[in-house]
Order: sequence, then C-alpha cells, then structure tokens
Amino acid sequence: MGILKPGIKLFTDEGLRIDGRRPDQLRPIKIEVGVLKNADGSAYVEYGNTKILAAVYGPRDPGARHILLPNRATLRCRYHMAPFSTHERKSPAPSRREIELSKVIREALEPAVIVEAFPRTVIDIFIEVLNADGGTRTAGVTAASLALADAGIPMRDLVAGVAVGKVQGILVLDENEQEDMYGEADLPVAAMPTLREITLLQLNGVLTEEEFYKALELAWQGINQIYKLQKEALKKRYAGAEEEE
Amino acid sequence: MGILKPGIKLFTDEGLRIDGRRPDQLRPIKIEVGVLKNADGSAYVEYGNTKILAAVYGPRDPGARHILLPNRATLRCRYHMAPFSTHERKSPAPSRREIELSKVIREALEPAVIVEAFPRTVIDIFIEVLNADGGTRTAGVTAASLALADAGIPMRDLVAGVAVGKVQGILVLDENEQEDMYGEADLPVAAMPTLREITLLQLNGVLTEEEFYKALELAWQGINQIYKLQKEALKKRYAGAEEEE
Amino acid sequence: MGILKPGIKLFTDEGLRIDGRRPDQLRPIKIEVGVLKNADGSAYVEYGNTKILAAVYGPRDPGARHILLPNRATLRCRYHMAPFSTHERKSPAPSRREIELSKVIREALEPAVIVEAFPRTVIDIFIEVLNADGGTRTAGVTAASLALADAGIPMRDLVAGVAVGKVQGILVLDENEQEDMYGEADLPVAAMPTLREITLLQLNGVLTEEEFYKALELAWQGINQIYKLQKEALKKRYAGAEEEE
Amino acid sequence: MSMTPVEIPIIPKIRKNAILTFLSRGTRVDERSFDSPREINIKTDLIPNANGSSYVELGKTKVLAGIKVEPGTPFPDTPQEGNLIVSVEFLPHASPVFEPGPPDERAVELARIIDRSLRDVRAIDLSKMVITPGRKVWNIFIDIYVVDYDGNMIDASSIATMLALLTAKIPKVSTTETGEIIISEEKSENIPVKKKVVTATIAKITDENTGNKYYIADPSLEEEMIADTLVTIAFSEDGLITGMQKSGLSSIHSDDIPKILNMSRKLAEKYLAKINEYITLKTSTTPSI
Amino acid sequence: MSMTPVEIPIIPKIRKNAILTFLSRGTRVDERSFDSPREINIKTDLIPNANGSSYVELGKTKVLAGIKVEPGTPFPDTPQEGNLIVSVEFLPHASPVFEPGPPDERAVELARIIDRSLRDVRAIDLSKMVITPGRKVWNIFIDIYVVDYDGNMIDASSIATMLALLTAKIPKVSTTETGEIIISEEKSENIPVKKKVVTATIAKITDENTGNKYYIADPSLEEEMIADTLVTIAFSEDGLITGMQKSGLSSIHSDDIPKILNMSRKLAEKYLAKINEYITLKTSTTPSI
Amino acid sequence: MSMTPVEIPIIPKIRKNAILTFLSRGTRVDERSFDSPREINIKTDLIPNANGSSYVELGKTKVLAGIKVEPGTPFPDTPQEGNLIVSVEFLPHASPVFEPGPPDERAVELARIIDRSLRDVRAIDLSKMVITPGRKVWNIFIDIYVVDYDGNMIDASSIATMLALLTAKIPKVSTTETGEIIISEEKSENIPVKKKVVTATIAKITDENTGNKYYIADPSLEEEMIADTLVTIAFSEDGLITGMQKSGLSSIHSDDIPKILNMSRKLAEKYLAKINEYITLKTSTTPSI
Repeated sequence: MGILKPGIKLFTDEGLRIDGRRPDQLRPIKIEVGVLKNADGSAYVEYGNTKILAAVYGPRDPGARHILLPNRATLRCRYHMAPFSTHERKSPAPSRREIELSKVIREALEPAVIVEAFPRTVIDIFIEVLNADGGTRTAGVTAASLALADAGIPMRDLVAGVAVGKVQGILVLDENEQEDMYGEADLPVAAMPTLREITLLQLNGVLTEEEFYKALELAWQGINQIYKLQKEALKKRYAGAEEEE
Repeated sequence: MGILKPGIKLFTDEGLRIDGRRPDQLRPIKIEVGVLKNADGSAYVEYGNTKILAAVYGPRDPGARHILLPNRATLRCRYHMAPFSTHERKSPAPSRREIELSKVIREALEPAVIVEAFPRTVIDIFIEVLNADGGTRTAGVTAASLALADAGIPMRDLVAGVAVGKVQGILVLDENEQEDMYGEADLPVAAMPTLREITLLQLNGVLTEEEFYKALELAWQGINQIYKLQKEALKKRYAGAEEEE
Repeated sequence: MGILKPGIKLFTDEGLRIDGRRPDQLRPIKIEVGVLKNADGSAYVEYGNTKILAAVYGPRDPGARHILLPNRATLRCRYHMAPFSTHERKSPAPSRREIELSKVIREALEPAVIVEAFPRTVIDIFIEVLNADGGTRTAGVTAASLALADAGIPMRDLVAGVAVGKVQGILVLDENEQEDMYGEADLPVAAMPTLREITLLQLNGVLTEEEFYKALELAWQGINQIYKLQKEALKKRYAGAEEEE
Repeated sequence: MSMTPVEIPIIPKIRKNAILTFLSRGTRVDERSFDSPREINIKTDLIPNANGSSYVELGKTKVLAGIKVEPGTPFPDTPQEGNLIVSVEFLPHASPVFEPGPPDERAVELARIIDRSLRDVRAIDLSKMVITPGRKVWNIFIDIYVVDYDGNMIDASSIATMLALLTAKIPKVSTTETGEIIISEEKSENIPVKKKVVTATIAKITDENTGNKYYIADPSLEEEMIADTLVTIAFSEDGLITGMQKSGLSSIHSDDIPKILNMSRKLAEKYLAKINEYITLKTSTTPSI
Repeated sequence: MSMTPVEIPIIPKIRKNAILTFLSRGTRVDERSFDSPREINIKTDLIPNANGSSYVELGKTKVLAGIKVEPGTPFPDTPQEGNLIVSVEFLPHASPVFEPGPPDERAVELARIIDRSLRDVRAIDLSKMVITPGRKVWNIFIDIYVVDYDGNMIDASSIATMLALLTAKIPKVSTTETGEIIISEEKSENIPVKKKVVTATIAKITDENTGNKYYIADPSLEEEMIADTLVTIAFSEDGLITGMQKSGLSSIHSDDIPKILNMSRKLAEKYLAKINEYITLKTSTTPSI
Repeated sequence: MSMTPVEIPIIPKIRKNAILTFLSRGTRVDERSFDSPREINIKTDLIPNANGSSYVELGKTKVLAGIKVEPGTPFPDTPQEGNLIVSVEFLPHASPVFEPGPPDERAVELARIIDRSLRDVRAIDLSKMVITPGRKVWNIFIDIYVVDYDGNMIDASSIATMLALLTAKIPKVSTTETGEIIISEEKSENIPVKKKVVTATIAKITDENTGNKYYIADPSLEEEMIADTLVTIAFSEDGLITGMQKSGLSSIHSDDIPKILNMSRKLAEKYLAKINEYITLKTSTTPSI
C-alpha cells in the first residue's frame, strides 16, 4: 500500500474502477457450502479472483488435554496462503502476517460461536487462500463462518466480512489487490450483521475521521449484501438441491 | 543420477567395473555385530567404502505415552548421514532424502520384527552413515536388522539389502557412488531371504520391464550372499569367539 | 579475543587503562534489587556499561510434570542478549554462546541454592543483557543471585562474579569489551565468597600457571568487593528505604 | 525419526469384514473390479496467480496442483538446466488426522515419488528451461495440495501434476540482436513436457483368517486402512518404468511382482487415457492463437 | 495456529466485583476517570550500544525500546527508501505467563500494529534513510522489550518507540567530490521523524449481570483480564487516523464506534503531550552543538 | 533454557557405595589410581570421504572425529585467516538417554570447550589456511561424534580432534605466474598444527556421609554419575594453560585449585604422550613420498 506511482490510473474517466465496477460495488461473489467429504464443515468462497477454501473440524477432543477449557470450547484457527496463490511464490512456512491474521480471524469468529455449548472440546478452523487478489482475510472470515455453520456449530449470527479501500482519494468497496497496492488505506471489517456487532476491524493506511465513518458505512453495505448470499448458500446446501462439488 | 558425461568410462574393455569388479559382483563386505557397549544391539557394516553403524534400543518405555500401541511395539527409525560422510560436508539437519529413507527403512524392517511380542513399547533403530559410497540405504537395512537381532528382538527372518544399477546399459550389482551418479537407474531391494518376501523396493531411474526383472534377479543373488555373511557374523558374535571391537 | 592490532594502545604511560582505571580496579558498579512488579525476585546490575536485568519466578509448578525432581527443585536458566545490546544488532534467536552460558550460569547458581527445600518445583532464572561491555556472564551471575535472594529462595551464600583479563601482558580486573577483544586471556570467576567455593570458572585464552594463580587472586579481590555491594543492595531493599524503580 | 503410525483412523470391524467378503467374491465393496480406478474428474486453470493449475478428483480424493515458474539460479552440477522443485502439503482440511505444520514424512515421500517419476525419464525437457545458460534458469515449483483424503493420494497427485504441467503457461524468452535477454510480459509458452508419466498404485490386502492375498488398483481410504502394503509404479506413456516404491508395514512375495507390475501398467494406461482425453478436448475447444 | 488463550492469569472474583462496582459508579478501582491514562515515566539514552533507546513506565507496565541503525539492502520495490523492521519480545521477566522463545502471536500482532501505525502515514521519512540509492540504505531495527506487564502493552510500546526514534542518533553520510560515500564515525544525525504518531487503546468491559458496557482508556492488567475487547487506534499529531485494530474475544456494537474513536483521540493527545513535554525538556537542557 | 538434568541414568546404591569404598582406600573401582586415565586405543584415516578422521576409545567411551576442509569466505574481522568450525553430535547410539535432534546444551558446551582450547593458543596456524587473502579461505569443519558414552566425553573428543587434525590431508594450493590460484586435485598437504593441545578432566566426588572429597582423573560414566563437579583444563604441549571449564552442580573450594591443576597437567601429559606415540609410529611406518 501507499506506493504511489504517478502513471497508474485506477479509475476511468467515467469513474469506474479498473475492473469496471462502480466504487460501491462488490466483485462477483461465489459461495458453496459443504464442498469437502472429511471435514465436519466446509465452504468455498470467491470474491472475484480471491478464492478461499475453509474447513472446520469439531467440536472434538484434541490429543493435548492442557488446551481444554472447563467452561467453553477452545477455538483454533489457521489462515494460510498456498504457495501458488500469490504473484511471487510464497514460502509455505507461516509468515508474521499469517500469524497475525490467524489471530485476527479467530477473534472475528469467537464472538459468533456459542462456545459455552461445548466445554472441554476444540473447534479447529482452517482457512486456505488458494488465490489472492485482495480481501483474503475478510473473504476468509465469510468462508469460515459458513464452514462453522455447515459443521452444525451453533452461532449467534453468521459473520460476513469485506474491506473498503481509499484509492486515489475515493472510497471503494471490496478493493482488489491492485487497488490495495496503490491505494492509501485499507479498512477490513467483519460483523454479525443482524446484531450490528463488529467482530473484525483493522485499518492499514491513513484516513481522516470523516473518511473513516464513510468507509465504515460502505463496509456495512457490502457486509449486508454478502450476508444475504451466505444465507442463500446455506439454504441451497440444506435444501438438498445440490450435491457437494 | 542420469548426468551423462561422455568422457566418463565406467567399464574396462574387458567388461570390468571401475573398481575391478564383474557386473554381478558385490564389493568386499565386512560385518561386525555387537560393537557398542550401551546399545541393546549394534552392528557395523561395510559394503566397500560405504560404512554404516547401526544401534537398537528397546523394547523400552519412551517418555511419551501417546505413541504406544496396545497390540504391538512402535518402531522408530532414523537414517542419518554424518557431516563428514559425503563428498561435500552435509549439514547435520535432516534432509528430505533422509526423512524419506528413514520411513522406507523402517518399513523394510517392520515386516521382519515380531512386533506383537512387545505391545506398549518402543523399539528405536538408529542408522548412521559414516562414509557414503552408494548403497547406504540397503547397507543400512542390513546393519539394522543385525542390530535388532543383537538386541534379542525376535524376527521372522533377517533382512538383507542391496542395490542394482543400470550403468551405461549394463546391469551391475551393488553399484558404488560413481556408478550411481553416472548410471541410468538404481534399484535398491531388501528382503527376508528365506521367506522370499521383499520388504524394500524402490526404483530411481528408468528401466524396461525386461531390465527390471533381470535387475531384480541380480538383486536376489546379492541378497542371498549378504544373508550368508549376516548369519556368519551373528554366529561369530554368539560363539563368543570375539570380543566387541 | 586475541586479535592483536599493533596500533591499539590499551594503557596510558602512567599504567592506567583506557577508561582511566588502575589494573586492579573495578568499574563503577550499580546494584538495585526488586525492580520488577510481577517477578518473584528481580535485580538490575551495572558493571560500567554492562547492564543486566535478572528476574526469578519460583519455586513454582510448571506445566510439564516430567521435568520435576522428587528430591529437589529443578533450576532453569536463560542467559540472553537483547538485539540492541551489542555493537552489531544480535539476532534474538539463541546463539551457541548463549546456550553454553545459560548452562554455565545455571551451574554457577546451583551450588548456592538450597534446592532440597523445594522438591517437585521449578525455579526459573532469566538473565537479560541490556547492554554488553564485557563481563556479561559474571554480572549476570551477580544479578541472578540477588534476584534469587529477592524471591526469598534460601541460599548457602550469595554468588558474586567478575572476570580478570590479561591485556598486553598485564592482568586487569573486570575488563571491558575493548580490553577483552584485544586481550590475550579472559578468566571469568564466580564464587560464594564466605565459603570460598568457586562456582564458575572458565578460561578463554592463554595463561601460564603463574599468571593463572595471580589472576585468580585478583578475581577474589573483585568478588569480595562486589559481595559487599550485593549485601548493601539487599539491605537497602529490605530496609524499605527505597521503592522499586 | 520415522515412526510406526499411531494415529490411523480406525475402520469398524463390520466394515472391514464387508470389504473382505466382497474381495473373496472377486469384487470390491464399491462395486469396482480389482483393476479399476475410481471415477476421475478434472478441472484446470483455476488459479489465476499460478502458471498452471489443476484440480483432480479420484473418487472422493481431491488434489489441487499449482505450478509457479520463476527465474532462479541453476545448480552447479546442472548449469544448462532449469530446476524442478516438487512439494506436497496435506491440507488440514483433508482429514481429521492431518495437522498443520511442516510436511510430515508421508508428504515428503509423496513429493519425492512424484519428483523421481518425472526426473530421470526427462519427462520435462529441463534443458529448454534456461534463460541465460549457466546463470539464470526457470525454477518450476510444483505444489501439490491434498484437499480431501479418501485414499491413494499418490496417483491423484501424479495425475494432477501432469495436468498442471500440460496446461501451464510461461513467459516467452527471446534474445535481441545485441544478445540481451527479454522475458515477455505475456505468458504464452508451454512447459516442454516430452513424455507423459503417471504413477499407478496397487494395494495388497491380506485376509488374516483365510490367509488370502488380494491385489487391488487405486485403493480407497477404507481399503488402504486394511491394506498392509502399497506398491506404486510409475510409467511413461511409451511404456518405460520410471519409478517404483513399496510402502506400508508389510512385504511383497517375490512371486507376486509380475502380477503387481501388470496391474499397475494397466492402471497407468487408464490414467494416461483420461489425461489425454481431457487435454485433447481442451485443445480442441480452446481457440488457437 | 491461533488459539483461544488458555493460560490467562485468573483474577479473584471479589476483585472483579470491586472493579465492576467502581465502574458502575463512574470511576475506576485505581481512582482514575474512564478516560485517564496511568502515570507515565520516561527515560531515554540508557543503552550505549543502541542508536536510540527509551524506557517507558505506563503505570506499572514497563517497556524498553532499543533502536539499531545499520547499513542494509533496499527491498526491490522500494529501492529509494530505508527499511523499518519492528520486533517485539515479551521478556519472560515480565509475567509469570510469558515463556522464552520465538515471539508468540500477541508479540507478532503488537509489532505489526506499531509498524503499521508508522508506515503509511510516513512518520519516518524513509526516503532520507538512503546511503547509495538502489544499493545501500539504512535498516532501522526497532526492538521493543516488554519488561513488566501490567496491562496495555500496545500504548506503552508505541510511546517508547516514538521516544526512541526521536532521540536516536545515526552517523552522518556525505559524498566526496569524486562521488565516494563517507559514513562518519560519529553519530550526530537524527532519524527524520516527520510526524509523531501514537496508538491509544480503549477497553470494553461488560458487566454480565447488568449487561452494562463500560469503555475505559489505558486498561491496567486487572481491567484487561475482565475486558472482552480492546480497540487500538493510532493517530498522528495532525489528527489523522493512521491505524486501527480490534482484538479480544468479543465484538463492538456499531453504534459505539464514535464513542471509542473520541476517547482514543483524547487519549492519544495526552500521550503526545507527554512525549512533547519530555522532548522539549530534553532539548532545552541538552546544549546544542 | 538450561535446565537441571532430569534424565540422568541412575546408578544403583550398592554400586555407588562400592565406588566410595574404593576411593576411601585410595584406589578406584576399576583398579586405577586416582590420577590414571583409562586405556586409550586409536585408529585414524577410516573415513575416505573426510580429509581427516580418527576413532578414539578412552576406556569404553568411543569418539569418532571427522574433518572436512572446504573453500569458504573469511569472517570480516579475520580476512587473512581460515575458519575453524567445531561441532559435536551425541549419537543416539551412544546412550539410552541421548535423543536424535539438534545438539543439546552439553554438546554445544563440549564443542565450544574444544574450540576454545585450540583457538587462542593458535594450535592451528589459520593464517596458512588462506586461498585468496580476504576472499577465499579454507573452512575446517571438525565434527565430533560421540559413539558410545562411558564417561569423560570431553577428553576423548579432544584427543580425537587432535589426532584427526594431525592426520588430515588437504589439497595443495599454488599460484601460477599470472597470479591465478590453482587448487590441486590431490590431497597432500597437512593442516598446519603448530602446537598439540589436549584437555584433561578431573572429577570431584564427595562422600556425603564422611564429607570426604576425592579428585580423580578421567572419570568413567559411573564415577561421573556420582561426581558433583568436573574441572576441565586444556594444556598445550609447551605447558601453557589454554582453556578451563568448571561444570556440574557443585563448586570447588579455592584451596583445592592447585591440586586439580597439577592432576590435570599430569593427565594432559599422558594424553599427549599417547598422541605422540601414535603419530610417531604412524609416520615411521608410512613411507614418505
């Protein structure tokens, strides 16, 4: 972020973005629930070319007793990027960024999971970025919350996430990687939409207070749209209309 | 393997190999059993300049309970190369090759050990390559099976191993490192000779089906010779004629 | 050590050292006990620009049961250098030197701690070098023994440490880093002064037997002075005259 | 250290007996014949950031292979060749017994089996993967992701690898009149695959009660759990044996080798036919430039 | 893998109730108002081998920050800029629950929060940290040591970082007439800090019995142990928001955001005032050259 | 973290009493006098791929040392010197309590004791181990393998190291008239060992009942298990003290230092005599070129 290259033009003269979207428009979003055989729950999510595969195992008994909690389930979460998911091949060893995002995503899901229902168990959440084109953490939260639901784990609400960027002075919804790279700010947000509770909030970059409030409002618009798609995908899965992929 | 250097001549005009052997001839083989004081069983094996020291501890109670099996012993096996054993100094950290060969060698010994005799115990097998000149994995299996016998662990049969190479079109028994490096194929084989059960079988390189069968036949010839030497070494050890080295 | 640079002059014409000290003179020594809130015991020690922060937790129950001993406390000790403590930034990963010194320092403290008083517990000793200017291991022992006392752990005696160097042929007490670097020998010593028991003794460099005995005598002089300062600092702490830093 | 596996998911006794009963009648619990692989589904080109990618379902086993081609330095002993680096990750998604972390011995073994199957037969013409001889070459990173584990990961990985290689696109490299090297922006060149190669895996199941031995192609997970030994043999499309690996806790009788070799050759032919069918279809439906 | 913390030191119920009772009366157990930070004590220049160093006490939380500035290589995508590398170590001295070893996820997160708060707002003019453009630049290593942990490590670390940066000295670099680069022996130059930036952390405490939510500035350890969520917002001295991070096991209601933003802005202003006060005093008492 | 050893193999009480009884009578359980080492057996040149190798039995303690000499880069502060890198591995073969994996603290300490004993006294003339001054030097890797552990690994390792160094062969380096460096194919040069050095270890055993202290040379494993402290002193053949290390859980009274120093000096002389005897015999029996 923040590498301003004067030659790069990120908006057409009509105010459309490099991929043809309006500033407040999401990318095409694809959601499939229950795509894996072995996992207790799974989901596949695309935000444009950002492609995420999430799986959930649990509640289950891990090998290690000392990580169990007497009054709730222990959540474990891994956010990881496939070596082939990025422009330059990524080493499979977890980077500092992946370590941080695993924590941020876990803490975006903790408020939604009714962890009190499963004391002395572990719920494992695995998020794999198959292709990265911006917004991987928020798409990851969206996918993981569906995988949790698919695993039958009771939740206060689904969690839906999206990022808002500031690009050449303009706030844009669901920015892609190029917009993120040349933009001035990235505000990823995830929330339980019905409860209007924000579970993930980060800012990378610089915003005025006014811009921040506008960006947050834009994020809510996106979150509400994605939430609708999440519910449709779950309905589709449990209507039995579709076999798993 | 497979680096064809036109200048290199691996056979004399008489059809002998660079170290003077016939194609179907083993290198000088030296076997000593019971060479260490502390180990429950040990053996030292040379195939020419390939030199292996194997030790066995067990059946014993490891610190970690979770690796025990209720109906059999757990085998653990490490194949490792000394830093000074190779042409260029080898880092002591285990390489991917060593990780694979530790598994392949363990699985070459598993069929021979009567693991049912020692439920809830561990048998540790340590194979150290002191000098590497080709055939280290098969010499390692030969040495480890003797160390197991020396430790008094009941076995269905000894396991003897040897590799067959295809070098400039000719199948050769027990190839050395130079033959391996410039050869077209390497077929390491280990077996329980009396039972005619093959416990290790790998092919690195390219063979026709016909060549494969011939190579396997040649491997059996070598294995049978080595098996005889193994039994002699055990006899010598337990005849009490020799003190430990 | 031992990099003789002809141009470097480490003594004035009057026989004083680069920092103005006589050969048998300690650097200014600062000792504070009980400087941390959370640790069970703590101490901050300066030998000139060598600055050490030590903390002790215990006797306590660690997570891991298998490290407990039935008849005594288990001591754990970490000697570590801050990345900013050295001339060139030090990687925070433990170096081989730090691994060795953690052991040497633990073994310098073991004889003083009455470990029999706390069977089946662990006493953790953490020594952090904040700024390194020679003598970090001996200053570390001095600080750690105060932190142990501050934690209320019964001891046979305090342990005080100091190094003696041989620099351009002259034995000097409490050498700083520059003297160490260009000197011919470094003899770190730690002891329980009242008992006249030596608990740490190392030599890096070359000494004749005669020099060694003289150097050891000089070390004792320093140790006795430091011991006095240790006792004053403890008195000051427990007289209640001073609040923690 | 390699260790006898202790965390194998356990198969219910009744299911085990069912499998053995079917085998004793000459068929399999999923109604396959002994020498038939499961259904194969293929997708390619699903990872835009990869140079090549494929997704293969072998029954319910799912494998994703991604290829990245990046400039690198040749190894000192092969200055005139590109580099091939094969890695395997068992995604924790794929099985309750897979844990995240560095590849375990099975993943390392699998990567090395795939690597060896390709390398010595020169399935890829690495001498064509050179940018500046002796100085700069292409690194071909093949990352194999096991996404859902229902047995026979090796063959699924091998098929996925071959498909990703066959559909990968890399930048064109050209030399100017003054000898300068130009790497084109656009990815239009194929990786020079000279020979298609696949592994074919045969499992041995022994009925402890009867002592009967059964050899079956492309084992499913529940068959693998009962099998005591696997033999994987790699074949090139011109019929050469390009690799071999026995794995598992038991052994193979010398007399059974021809049977296994024949079964695996036929299995490899089926896999190769499937790969060819997919590639032909893809080529005929993709407009040429 | 990130995991729900299981080794949190437990707060006695009676103490927890006391804290909640105070909050319900509009004050805090240590008599602070909801928006007041604890007392701040500052020392700088205590590590002779560091280019800059500071020691900050925020209440009983103690943080030591050390800066090393060393020649390095620029990243390919920023050839005209120095590098900023922020690391955090939770010293085992600082808490009975900290263990020695590589930084855990909280330390990594903290380092990245500090890093982000500085980077995009260009708090440091990295373009001035170049020795030979495209070839050699200054690496600024900021190592933050949490020495005693009594809550709100983030803000203590942020204040310490800013003070270490403001007081650091680096060698002067000059160019001779023949274009040769000379790095002076003496450290006399400042790091080009263009804008002061601090983080300000607000904790949310929910009384489970009453359902009341309280937002408090600069939580102490015992308040943190009761809090379910923290929100950290970074501000530059000219009022821009330069970073944000929600952490903890719970969430923040959308309607509460403005309240948190206002509280954290005021808190940041107090921190910045303290930093300015210290620096002004130091500059006025240090003779200029 | 360094930790009090918790996995020491335990010695039976009856055996412990036997050892103490012998000591109280002025002799040892294996009939040695207090200042005698165990029998020493030596082989060299057993590892063809190493530049030098030795196998030393000190009683039943067995150590293998291998030396590899390879071109490398000098350290910035010693541009005119080759590099010496000493590593120690406790083979899991050697003891039921040794586990495979990265060297533990005892192995690291042992390697550093050997290294220090050689380095400052300049036992090896590293200034002769230069290929191209400032650019390319020889790296001397000494890898010490403890193969069977029956006490006093330090001295066995030190003797093995010295023998491997004395018998190692490295390529001859010559310079052509045009200044080009030629590294000969054949290994014919010796490593320039200027002084022989060995460590000599004395153990202190305290009888808890009587309070008697015994100092004994070259402790066996069962003696080590009873000993509370070891003192290792390194001597060069010209009588200088070139290193010292106290280890173990107890301390040494200041008044006992001269006794220990004298005992270790005599022990070192015996080791050196053994080394000289071996080398002389070897040289006289090997035909010169």
